[in-house]
Amino acid sequence: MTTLLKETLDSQSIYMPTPARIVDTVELTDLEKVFKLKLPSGFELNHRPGQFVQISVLGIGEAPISICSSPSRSTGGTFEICVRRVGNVTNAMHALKPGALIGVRGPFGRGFPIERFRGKDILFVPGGLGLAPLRSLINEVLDERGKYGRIIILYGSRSPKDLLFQAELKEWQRRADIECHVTVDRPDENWTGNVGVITTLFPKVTIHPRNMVSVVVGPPVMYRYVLMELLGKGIAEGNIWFSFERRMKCGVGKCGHCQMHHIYTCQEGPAFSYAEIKHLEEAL
Amino acid sequence: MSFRIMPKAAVPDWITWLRSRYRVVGPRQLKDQFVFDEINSPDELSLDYPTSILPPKKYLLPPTEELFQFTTKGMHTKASLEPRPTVIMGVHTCDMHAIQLLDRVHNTGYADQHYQARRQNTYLVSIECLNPCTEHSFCKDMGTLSVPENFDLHLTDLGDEYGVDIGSEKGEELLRGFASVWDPTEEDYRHVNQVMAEKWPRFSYRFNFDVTELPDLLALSTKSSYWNELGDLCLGCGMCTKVCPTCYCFNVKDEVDLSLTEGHRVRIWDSCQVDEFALVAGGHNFRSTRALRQRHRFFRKGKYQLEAYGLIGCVGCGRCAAACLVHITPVKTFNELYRRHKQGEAVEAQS
Amino acid sequence: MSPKPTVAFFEFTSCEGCQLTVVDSLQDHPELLDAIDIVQFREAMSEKSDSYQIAFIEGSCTRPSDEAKIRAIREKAAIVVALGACAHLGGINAIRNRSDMQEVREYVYGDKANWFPTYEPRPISAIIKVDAVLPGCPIDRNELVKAVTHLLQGRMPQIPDQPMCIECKLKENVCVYTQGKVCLGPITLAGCDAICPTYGDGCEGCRGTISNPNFQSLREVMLEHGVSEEEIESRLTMFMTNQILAMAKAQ
Amino acid sequence: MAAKNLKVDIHHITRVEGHGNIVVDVQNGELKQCELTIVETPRFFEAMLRGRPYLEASHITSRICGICAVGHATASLRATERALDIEPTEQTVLLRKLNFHGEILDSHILHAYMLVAPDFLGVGSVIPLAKTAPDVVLRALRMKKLSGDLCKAICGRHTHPIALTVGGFTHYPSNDELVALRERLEAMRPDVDATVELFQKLSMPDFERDTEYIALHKDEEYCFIDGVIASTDGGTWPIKHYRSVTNEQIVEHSSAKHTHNKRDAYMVGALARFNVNYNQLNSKAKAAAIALGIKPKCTNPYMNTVAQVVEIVHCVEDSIALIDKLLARGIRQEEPVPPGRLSGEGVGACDVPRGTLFHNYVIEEGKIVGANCIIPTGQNLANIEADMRGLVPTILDQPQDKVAQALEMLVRAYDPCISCSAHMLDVKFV
Ligand SMILES: Cc1cc2nc3c(=O)[nH]c(=O)nc-3n(C[C@H](O)[C@H](O)[C@H](O)COP(=O)(O)OP(=O)(O)OC[C@H]3O[C@@H](n4cnc5c(N)ncnc54)[C@H](O)[C@@H]3O)c2cc1C
Ligand code: SF4
Ligand code: SF4
Ligand code: SF4
Repeated sequence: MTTLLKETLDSQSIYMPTPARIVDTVELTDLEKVFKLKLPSGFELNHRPGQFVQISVLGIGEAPISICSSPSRSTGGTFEICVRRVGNVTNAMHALKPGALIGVRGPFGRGFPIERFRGKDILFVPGGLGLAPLRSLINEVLDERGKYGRIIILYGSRSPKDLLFQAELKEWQRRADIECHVTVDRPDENWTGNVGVITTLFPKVTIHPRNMVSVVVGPPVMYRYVLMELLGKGIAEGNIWFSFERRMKCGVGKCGHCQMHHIYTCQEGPAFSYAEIKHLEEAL
Repeated sequence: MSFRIMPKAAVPDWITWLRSRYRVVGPRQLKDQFVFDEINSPDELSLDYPTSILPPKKYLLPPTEELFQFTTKGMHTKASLEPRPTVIMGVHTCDMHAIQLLDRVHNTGYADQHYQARRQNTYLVSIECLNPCTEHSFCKDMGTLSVPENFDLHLTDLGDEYGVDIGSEKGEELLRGFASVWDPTEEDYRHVNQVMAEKWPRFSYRFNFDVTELPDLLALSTKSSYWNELGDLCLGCGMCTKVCPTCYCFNVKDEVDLSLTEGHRVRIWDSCQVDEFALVAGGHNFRSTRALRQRHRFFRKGKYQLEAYGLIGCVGCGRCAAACLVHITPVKTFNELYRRHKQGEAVEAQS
Repeated sequence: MSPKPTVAFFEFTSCEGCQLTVVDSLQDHPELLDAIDIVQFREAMSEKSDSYQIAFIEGSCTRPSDEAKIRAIREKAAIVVALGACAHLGGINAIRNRSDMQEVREYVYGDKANWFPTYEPRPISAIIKVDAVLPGCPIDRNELVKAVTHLLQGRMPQIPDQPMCIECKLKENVCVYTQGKVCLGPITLAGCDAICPTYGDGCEGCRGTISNPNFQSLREVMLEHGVSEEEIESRLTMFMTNQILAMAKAQ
Repeated sequence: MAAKNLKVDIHHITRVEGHGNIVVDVQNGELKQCELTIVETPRFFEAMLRGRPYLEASHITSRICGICAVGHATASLRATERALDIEPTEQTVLLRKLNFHGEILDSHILHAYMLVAPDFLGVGSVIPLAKTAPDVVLRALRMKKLSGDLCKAICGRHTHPIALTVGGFTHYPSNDELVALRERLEAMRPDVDATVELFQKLSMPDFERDTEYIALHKDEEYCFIDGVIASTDGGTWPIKHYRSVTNEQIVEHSSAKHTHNKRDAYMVGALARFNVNYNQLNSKAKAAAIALGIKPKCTNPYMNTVAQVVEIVHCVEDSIALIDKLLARGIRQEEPVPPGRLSGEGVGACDVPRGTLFHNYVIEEGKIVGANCIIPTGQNLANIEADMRGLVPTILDQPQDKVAQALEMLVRAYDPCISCSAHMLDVKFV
């Protein structure tokens, strides 16, 4: 088995994608779709939660997309991505049907240091599409549930119809070994849950800061507020993790777009602990 | 490696001889400036040129470079990796330092095969600068006034002849079989020493501090109000980054034919000075003001590249200073930051 | 392949040079005719159909009676593209907006000043929503072909938000400021391959500005190069009159 | 003639530049109304020039018309140069002529092949021709491309030239470019021959009406730039006396003015040039004229297109001769000639594809204070209407759609450029 990254590196050009086949698509919302992709036979993705791939629609372009399936569930060369339709490449992807080919490079980035989370309580704070990369990590943790302490998920979304992965969400809410709370900014008539920004969920859970790791992924505006909440609870700076979105053209630390000061987000990130970036004005 | 002598009168023949084997590019005149361009006949070559509009970098990282060709149906791809063997004549020492940095960048981490392929097929014939090339250059400050060891051949103007340092096997190849070069005499060596000794004092230092202090100076200037002043002044035209021998950021684009069946993916020089450089879908711009973009540019030149690759990101060629219509220059910027820093220290000391 | 998109061309007040450029682009790309189905193009053909998906509109709107026609096009077309500076900015026609309209009319028609129902030339976007723009006076052929390709791919043509100087430097032109000429390159949207500086003349700004032009700093540059305030105004109001007037009004 | 009622109302004539309507009203066999209405919005160019630096005039006025942009720019430059006492160099004169040929070729090929030929080949435009006669269309595109490239090499682009400036050029073609163009022009000869053959085969409607033909004239060459104004009715006038020839008049039904000289109307354009300047055509062009069955003085307005084909032959050959002259001298990077004074009045005239064009400027301290432009199609309007009045009675027996088509073809034969003719200005000079 060759890992895709090795294939990417060994190919004549690191910028040349490998064709993967769309084996299934699931429409989650008006804007978001999950694509299940299969690499050519003999390849494995071998990714870590938090890593991303560069997805190509030839003739249109390329976009960085997080892998949303967990390594433990991505075998036989298949994996999943969840794509929000916002522009050229992502629109073109949404128009593709199962059976179509799509280009993949990667996986890139360093992902979350999951081994450092072992034995600890984990507080996941996904906002909106941030659940996509976090789903990879959450499922990886759940598949080895015994190795971790408490699992808390605080998920915020614009409205009930924007909630992603609703089946899994229900399952998490049902399970006794997970504390899962959901909030929406704008409820509809059927919504009985919490209403308000994501920080309104914090009072619902008690936190033991000494043994707690928190992983936060969402839109840029959310980070500052959640961060204040977490620091206020006494969680160590090195135990607060983010994933950063930046413009990325190459994924391999050359094109310059994703730089936050001297740091190439695509190489050293997109996952960073607060301790690593707190002095970087361009980060938060 | 070895050292030879070539009479200037033999240069035209040498160029013709080289042209029968390689693509030969070098400085040639365009109106009252110079550009690196293909040399079609020896008289087009001006080895004695001040500076060029774009650096010779353009042969290693072309402004638009095809990465691969593709078909949209069936996703057949073919990497574009067959550069023509090219001799670049007359590269100044600052640009040689820049190429050294580009080599590091493209060989560190994920190696960039496109750069590597071009680099391996490129023969660098550098030339010793005996006089400051323009009023804008500051190579002496940046330590780029002498050639780094990446040349294949290095020329030194000795009046009627060139001293030719052979720096590599590839350099040997450029002379192999060409008759009009000979071994130097004692006299030639003395001549070289004399030329080098006379050259040094002609260049002056233009920084008010030592370049080794630059990274620290920048680190202390992150919040300087000077960036806002630059931001007000800067046109955001991006010329400074286009002409810089050490800039290498790029954008990627797909181009397809009208039948939407075949196309290619290209990369194009990009500029951190334009608005959309750090813009992401959803409209968030992570470096949204000209002030922040100017700061980023100068930090890359004076600090980031040094920390990441061990080589400073500015080679003192002065091209950006010449191009900038509002006179934003590295020398002025760094000296001003230094002045303000000193002033700040003085104020602190007083209080 | 899906059936060819139907395309119609319309013109309002203009010199029809952009439409001519469309015809010219056939010289290098005859396959354009295979890619799209042109159903209306008065300047070049008599056949005409009123059912079209993509409408290219050339020219600025210069009289109230044009507005209804423009709205009718919007209702029929799924995509409306403004073709050229007149449609995009008001173009050269808008120069007269610097003077009082009544005064211009009187200068031209004397006592018959109110005969012709013209008003201040304005871009098409002042009347209807425009989905995309092909800037320039005239438009750039390569950009047209690229735009058609993008439309065929089902995406909107986008003009990169970059200033002209970038293209100009890539062509290694000698900056015209060093030759004592004026240039709007630092604030003008690139895409024409810096054709004016390439042919020795400064950019006149026919493509409109980048999203955040630094007018103030450019004025200083021009003053420094000995350009008088009057000449600066003149240059800035060749194609950008409406924008300059709007800025003056906002202040 | 049978008493007959007929109404033709053609809204927006197609395959012409700009908007014009044809209105014909015949009641009981009597022609009540016969008009070509110009419905283009006035463009106010003369008003827009007021107060602008003289260097901008040619760039602004080239925007009067996208098809004869080089013509407008050249006439504008000549007006400015005469006002400011600038004598362009010989090289400038040669390059401008060559540039002008590029535009004449581009425009004539467009008109003959893409706008007129479809009428004779029974199609509505060049687009179906691409399927039925691809060789003809590809030939037209090939020839047009070369004409465009000729302009491009000299002034940057045909539609809205760049390098043309007061006193000279801001950019020069290289010797290599000229050599390459010369080779391509030579290689274009078979296409030119094929064009002559094609138009030999198309039979033009039979309609004669004698009128006055006016064009610029020089004894030593087939004139497009400068010269004197000459008429087939006899007489020449210096360019600066253009007003005594054009006699502009306001007519009610049209936003463009009408003109007349010795008779009620006169014609300008390729046919007028052919009639006035036949002797100055080069030998190849004369041979083509014989082959095409046209000789001076030709009074069939439909033959204007044929005269254009003769000019295509002339211009291709003359372009080669001009390039030879330029190459023999070698291209020099000259700075434009500076003005001798900053105030004055001047008239510039060119014979652009559609006929004689005049620009007249008054400049004070480097700024334009008064301007007047007289456009060929404006001069032709009265003559077109006179032709229509002559034509309609001869074809009244035909069905209405045939009458309409004949009228539309007549108007099209003039290659009218309606957007530029709508200029409307009561000229005021200070
Ligand atoms: C590490 C990382 C992980 C991501 N994961 C996901 C994910 O799981 N699901 C998802 O839907 N989206 C994800 N995104 C965002 C996604 O990459 C952008 O929405 C996408 O690039 C937009 O491309 P487009 O062509 O559809 O949009 P357009 O608006 O057409 O893009 C315009 C241009 O901007 C560039 N651009 C805009 N935004 C971005 C961006 N954020 N990053 C890079 N280039 C950008 C595009 O490449 C394009 O050239 C991720 C981004 C990053 C950096
Ligand atoms: S920053 Fe300026 S001086 Fe330094 S290498 Fe780049 S262009 Fe030359
Ligand atoms: S060249 Fe000068 S004005 Fe232009 S982006 Fe660079 S610093 Fe700004
Ligand atoms: S000529 Fe104009 S576009 Fe070119 S570099 Fe100078 S200012 Fe910029």
